[in-house]
Amino acid sequence: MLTLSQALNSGLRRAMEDDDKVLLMGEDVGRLGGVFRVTDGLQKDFGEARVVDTTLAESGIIGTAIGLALRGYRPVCEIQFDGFVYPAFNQIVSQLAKMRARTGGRTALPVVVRIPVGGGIGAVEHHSESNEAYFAHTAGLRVVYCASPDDAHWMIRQALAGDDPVIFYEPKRRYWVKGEVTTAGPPLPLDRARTVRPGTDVTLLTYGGTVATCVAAAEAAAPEGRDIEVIDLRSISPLDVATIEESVRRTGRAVVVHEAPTFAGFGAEVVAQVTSRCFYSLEAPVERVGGFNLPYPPAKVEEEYLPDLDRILDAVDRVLAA
Amino acid sequence: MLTLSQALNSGLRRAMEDDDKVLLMGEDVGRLGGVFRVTDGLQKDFGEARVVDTTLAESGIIGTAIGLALRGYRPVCEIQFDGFVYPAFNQIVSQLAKMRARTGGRTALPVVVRIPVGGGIGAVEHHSESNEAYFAHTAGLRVVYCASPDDAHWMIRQALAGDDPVIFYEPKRRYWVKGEVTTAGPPLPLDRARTVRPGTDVTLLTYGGTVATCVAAAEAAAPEGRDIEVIDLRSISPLDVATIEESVRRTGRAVVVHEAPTFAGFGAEVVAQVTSRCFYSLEAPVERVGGFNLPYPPAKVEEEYLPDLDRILDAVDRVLAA
Amino acid sequence: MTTVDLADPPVTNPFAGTTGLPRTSEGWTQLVTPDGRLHPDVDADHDALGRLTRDLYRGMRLARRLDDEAFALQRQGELGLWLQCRGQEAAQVGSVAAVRADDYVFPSYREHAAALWRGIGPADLLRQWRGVAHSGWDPEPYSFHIYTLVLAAQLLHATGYALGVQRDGSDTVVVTYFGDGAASEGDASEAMNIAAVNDAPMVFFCQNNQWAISTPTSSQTRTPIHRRGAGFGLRGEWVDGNDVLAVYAVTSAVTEHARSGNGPAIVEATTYRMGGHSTSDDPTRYRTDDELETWRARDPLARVEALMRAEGWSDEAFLGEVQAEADEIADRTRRECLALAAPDLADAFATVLADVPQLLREERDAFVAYRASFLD
Amino acid sequence: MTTVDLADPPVTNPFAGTTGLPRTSEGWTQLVTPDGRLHPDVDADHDALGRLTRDLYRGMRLARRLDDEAFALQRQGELGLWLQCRGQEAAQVGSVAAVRADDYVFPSYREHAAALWRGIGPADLLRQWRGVAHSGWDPEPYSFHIYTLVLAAQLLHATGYALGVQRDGSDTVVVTYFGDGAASEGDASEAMNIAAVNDAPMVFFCQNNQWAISTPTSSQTRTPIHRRGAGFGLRGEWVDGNDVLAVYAVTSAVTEHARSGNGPAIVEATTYRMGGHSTSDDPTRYRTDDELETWRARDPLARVEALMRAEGWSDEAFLGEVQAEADEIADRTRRECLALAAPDLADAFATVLADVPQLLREERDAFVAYRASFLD
Ligand SMILES: Cc1ncc(C[n+]2csc(CCOP(=O)(O)OP(=O)(O)O)c2C)c(N)n1
Ligand SMILES: Cc1ncc(C[n+]2csc(CCOP(=O)(O)OP(=O)(O)O)c2C)c(N)n1
Ligand SMILES: [Mg+2]
Ligand SMILES: [Mg+2]
Repeated sequence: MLTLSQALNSGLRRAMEDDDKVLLMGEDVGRLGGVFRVTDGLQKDFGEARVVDTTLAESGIIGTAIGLALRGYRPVCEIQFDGFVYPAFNQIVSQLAKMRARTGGRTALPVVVRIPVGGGIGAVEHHSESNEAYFAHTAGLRVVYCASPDDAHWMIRQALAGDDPVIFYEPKRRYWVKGEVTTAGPPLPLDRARTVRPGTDVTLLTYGGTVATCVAAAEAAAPEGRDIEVIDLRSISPLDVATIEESVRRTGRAVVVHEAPTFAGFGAEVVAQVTSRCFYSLEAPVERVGGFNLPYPPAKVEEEYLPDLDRILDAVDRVLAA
Repeated sequence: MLTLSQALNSGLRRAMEDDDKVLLMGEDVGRLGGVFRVTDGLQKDFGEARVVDTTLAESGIIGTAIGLALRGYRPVCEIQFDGFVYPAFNQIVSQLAKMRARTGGRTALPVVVRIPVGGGIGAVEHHSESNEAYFAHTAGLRVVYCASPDDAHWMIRQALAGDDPVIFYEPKRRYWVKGEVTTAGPPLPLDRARTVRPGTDVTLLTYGGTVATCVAAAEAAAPEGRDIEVIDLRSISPLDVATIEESVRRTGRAVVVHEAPTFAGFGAEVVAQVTSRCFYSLEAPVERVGGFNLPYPPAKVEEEYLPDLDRILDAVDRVLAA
Repeated sequence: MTTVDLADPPVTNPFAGTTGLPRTSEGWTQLVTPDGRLHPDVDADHDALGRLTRDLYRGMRLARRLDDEAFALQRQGELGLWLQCRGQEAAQVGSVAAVRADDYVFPSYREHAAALWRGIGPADLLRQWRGVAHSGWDPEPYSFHIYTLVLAAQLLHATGYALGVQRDGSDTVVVTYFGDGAASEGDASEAMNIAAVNDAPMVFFCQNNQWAISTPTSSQTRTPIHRRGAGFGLRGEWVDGNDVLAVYAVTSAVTEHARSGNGPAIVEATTYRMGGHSTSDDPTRYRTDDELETWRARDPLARVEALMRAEGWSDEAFLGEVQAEADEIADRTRRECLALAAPDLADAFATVLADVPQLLREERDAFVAYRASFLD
Repeated sequence: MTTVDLADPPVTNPFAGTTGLPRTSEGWTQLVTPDGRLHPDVDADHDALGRLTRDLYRGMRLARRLDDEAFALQRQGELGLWLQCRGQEAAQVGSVAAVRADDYVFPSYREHAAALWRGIGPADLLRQWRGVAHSGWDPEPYSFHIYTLVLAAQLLHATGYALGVQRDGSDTVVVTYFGDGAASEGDASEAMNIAAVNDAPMVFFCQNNQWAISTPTSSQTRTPIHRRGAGFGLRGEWVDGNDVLAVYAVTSAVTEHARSGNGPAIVEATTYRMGGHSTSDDPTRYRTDDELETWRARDPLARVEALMRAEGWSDEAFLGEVQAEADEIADRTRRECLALAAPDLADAFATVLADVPQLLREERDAFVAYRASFLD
């Protein structure tokens, strides 16, 4: 049993052993092992040339990672907290994402950008953001969310094995949750959704920090006779629409759950996909449960802000009542 | 009759006459009058302290505008082209948008960020982007799109009269289109959508550069007996859901049209709002017509990439066929 | 019970008009040696210097006490996080005391000593670290902006503010604080360049406390940070940041220089972060006890105490008085901290924009109704 | 018809080992006066210097001709946009010739003369300006990255590439070009700082052509841009950018310095953008005829011609040969431009990611079917 943080660590370690072009870089990833200890011990074992404490400059981190990738390296950049990716936005959106298309497919940039994401850890401002919608809307990036130690381990390895830039989200409040890591090989391709709990009455579509919340909600509702299916989307771009479509056609009802504010959030895309693909199977409009459309609030009230079991079941009740 | 560019110019001029705290700042907005001549002649008339050619640093432009606003000024920042707003993303998203909420409502930042937006002008890469979804998803910003000279003139004045930060989009390919500017006063509040063409069969929901395209499509379809309503959303955040809801409940069918790639684009939010508000009136799933989910392509093929009359009518046919 | 007066004490500059402040072999301006001896070349009225020193000492001591108490409160679970300013009191108090009360300050997030000097009280200083708000105080009465957590962002705000001051024809100077790490961000360089090219009335005050979390300054920059002044065209000064009189003298000089229209300056104050980066940090992972000991021996408070003793500027009564005030600050800090209650999330909906648009209103109303449903 | 050989001509450095290059009173390194006289202190083999000068002249002349032809093509509607390098040929050819053919170059968007020297042909140079692609060439064979239009972004790519070179133990040097305007972007400063702190084998080559669109350098920076070198800890050099020999000599020196592990440098080449910013620009709105005339008199091509005449390095045959090559380049530019056809948008769907995921496949198939429906 490993924590999600340890599972990432072991995944990174394996990737570094398998390919000496893999580099880790970011603020405090070396001696400190990162503020969440995801890279703990790796500088000691792989040296300062492969686990690099960068200067404090996020645009610099992504920009130099692009240069390293052009030289044949496979950098994994850690952004210390979600709210600090914005100084690198230009390098990510205009350079990292577009390089392959700009070169007519010639130039790949295998750069992985790891972002500890989301709230629920009692942090101060800028340390609890869920900004996946920005990157999901950016063609040329893969955007994935791990939600369990098993996925954390395998998805980071898959991200590094591929040739595309990947925004790799790690839900902070799940870093310390333990779970098995399978050893036989990756349980699923990187871009596939997973049905984490089968059900017949309604489909919960979610990812990251709220996967566990949705499963808990489903379990809580079971004794009352509501049989809820939970799908962990895992890859939000590209999105595994086939898995979603199959499920909602069957259940006829869906609720999308994520931490980010709902307005123009990624949930809107899921609603649009479900509605267009399953229109004639839908018994009720797809509901969204997310953060409120406010800047992330102070820690003392974040539990009210984040989708919890009750708010999810409230939405389930609404789609079932329709 | 003024062009959209001239109408903006006259709106800015009036705002500067009315309030000497209004400043214009940006790259080449002074002596040159901006690459689209929106600020033409204003430095000559108001001086270099009020129309400022900044250094070439977008983060610097927005960051110093925030400081100027804290000192009581009302800066209007020009971002030279849509694709160059990203270096300022951090200042916009973490500082400009959040300051009011961070201070419990105390500190307003009346900063207007003008962005010439979108394609259709045969430009090179990074000069044709439609990035409104990023800002629409950011609580604390108003995001508006002008589409006619009349709106250009009045919306820029309304943006400047308010106390909120506004992302003010100006569709580049409409800069030279002429139209009347009313003199009586603002025809509509800043945050209201406008029904630019009433109709009964289907509602086209759009904004910016594609408003004229939608109207043309509606006109083209009229002789064939299709009566299409066209709504210019104007303000995408906040979104005037009342106007949308009223229309689609009536028509039972809707198509969202914008230039941006559709995936996780703003159209998804419109689809989600329409679907949840008008579910039982909808005869067909809401269609989206937008840019393809690629980085904006080279100029020689942009006409195929952008939603045109045919693609819009094709979508109209689909929702009518359902 | 006395009430500590937190209003920025009026201070007169004993160094006004003096030139050629003494420097160490490293090139730092230093007026007081680490063991508390006044440099013989310091040419200032002895009594005025004594009064100044006592004022500064009081500010540093009160800040140390507040900082310690806040640290304890965090350890007891009353604060979510705290970033100690321990070790940096001379850099902060020396600089903030050197500028006028209406000179506008844009701090980073560790400037508790500077904030306290300006009269910002414990409740306001602790609020955001307790997780009940995102910012602590109303900037206006203190001419002291809220903390900025996104590194270097405030340097541009300060620069913009200074451009506004310039337009207003005011003689205010703007001071902004940042760290050795933040100096690497693009925003820091953009700000210095904009300030320089516009002759903005500003002081960029860098507290080089040797660390940015676990990253030492040597991994952050090849040159001392004040050299960037020359690169961009600002006046650059280097000062022993643990010598409060040197910090005061240098900051006074560059502030008046800027006030007179001679352009902005960058000051690098060499100091040390004696605590961890924050209460979440474990500095034993990256720095040695030896290093810590070396810098403990340079504790800026100990230096002022030694100086005051040596120069006859302190007596039992004065030290006792400051001690009593510090005790009171500690008390207040605890009391005010515990009184800081969580806000109502429903109120946040009215703080996003100047009005509450339809969608947000619907959302708030639904939230309030939903929450009420649990009370039934 | 001869075929112009565009392969980077092998050049030997006649300045190797020389020290103390002459400077003007402004502080620029200058070996040849504007009227074409060789500075008496230039201590290099005369014949070798002659050969070098002729090679550089040829590169400059061919670039000028390509640039003129592309400009004409734009005016005739065959290109959507063109950014002339006229006036900057000495800065570009002098610098690119001074580095090894395998030293890796990250250009901005105006480095046509440098690109041509490296062997990148007209079709590749014009492609993106005709609107048929976003980039022109495969960087690998030329060790010359595609153009970057987002200002200063490439400085970080170059720095990262240099960090890779360093890890590989290679002796490649990385050169990146940028303008006086781009120097104000945060990315430029972050790159210099990262390069300095890592001793990256790099040359930051700034063509200060006096203007960033309509913004003069004086509104962009308070100090000469090369001074930032000292600010961040890079070697800084200032050179007369219209003196191709001076540019060559200075670039050789800093490149070999970097190659030997002595760290990065910034070179500021003072030059002039003789055309508008781009074919969309109207420079009469912001600059005077007088200024233009002053700089026309400093045309870098005229200077080399005068020098070659004075030193006996050119004759009719040589000039005629270069003229013929230039004519051929002009021809090729026109021919290759007209042959550049629009791509098929359907192909773009396969260039976004390494594979074409389901949604994109659906979208492409729908687009192809929709397009085909018009053919019926
Ligand atoms: C843009 C940004 N990136 C990263 C962080 C995370 N972070 C917070 S403090 C810190 C170190 C700052 O060091 P320095 O500037 O020297 O200030 P100090 O903490 O030493 O006072 C880091 C990396 C941040 N707050 N903002
Ligand atoms: C980030 C960014 N902001 C703005 C622009 C628009 N723009 C293109 S070139 C230019 C001026 C550049 O000046 P300089 O760096 O001196 O290069 P030059 O054109 O003189 O060669 C501007 C503002 C851009 N391309 N990228
Ligand atoms: Mg520090
Ligand atoms: Mg220039």
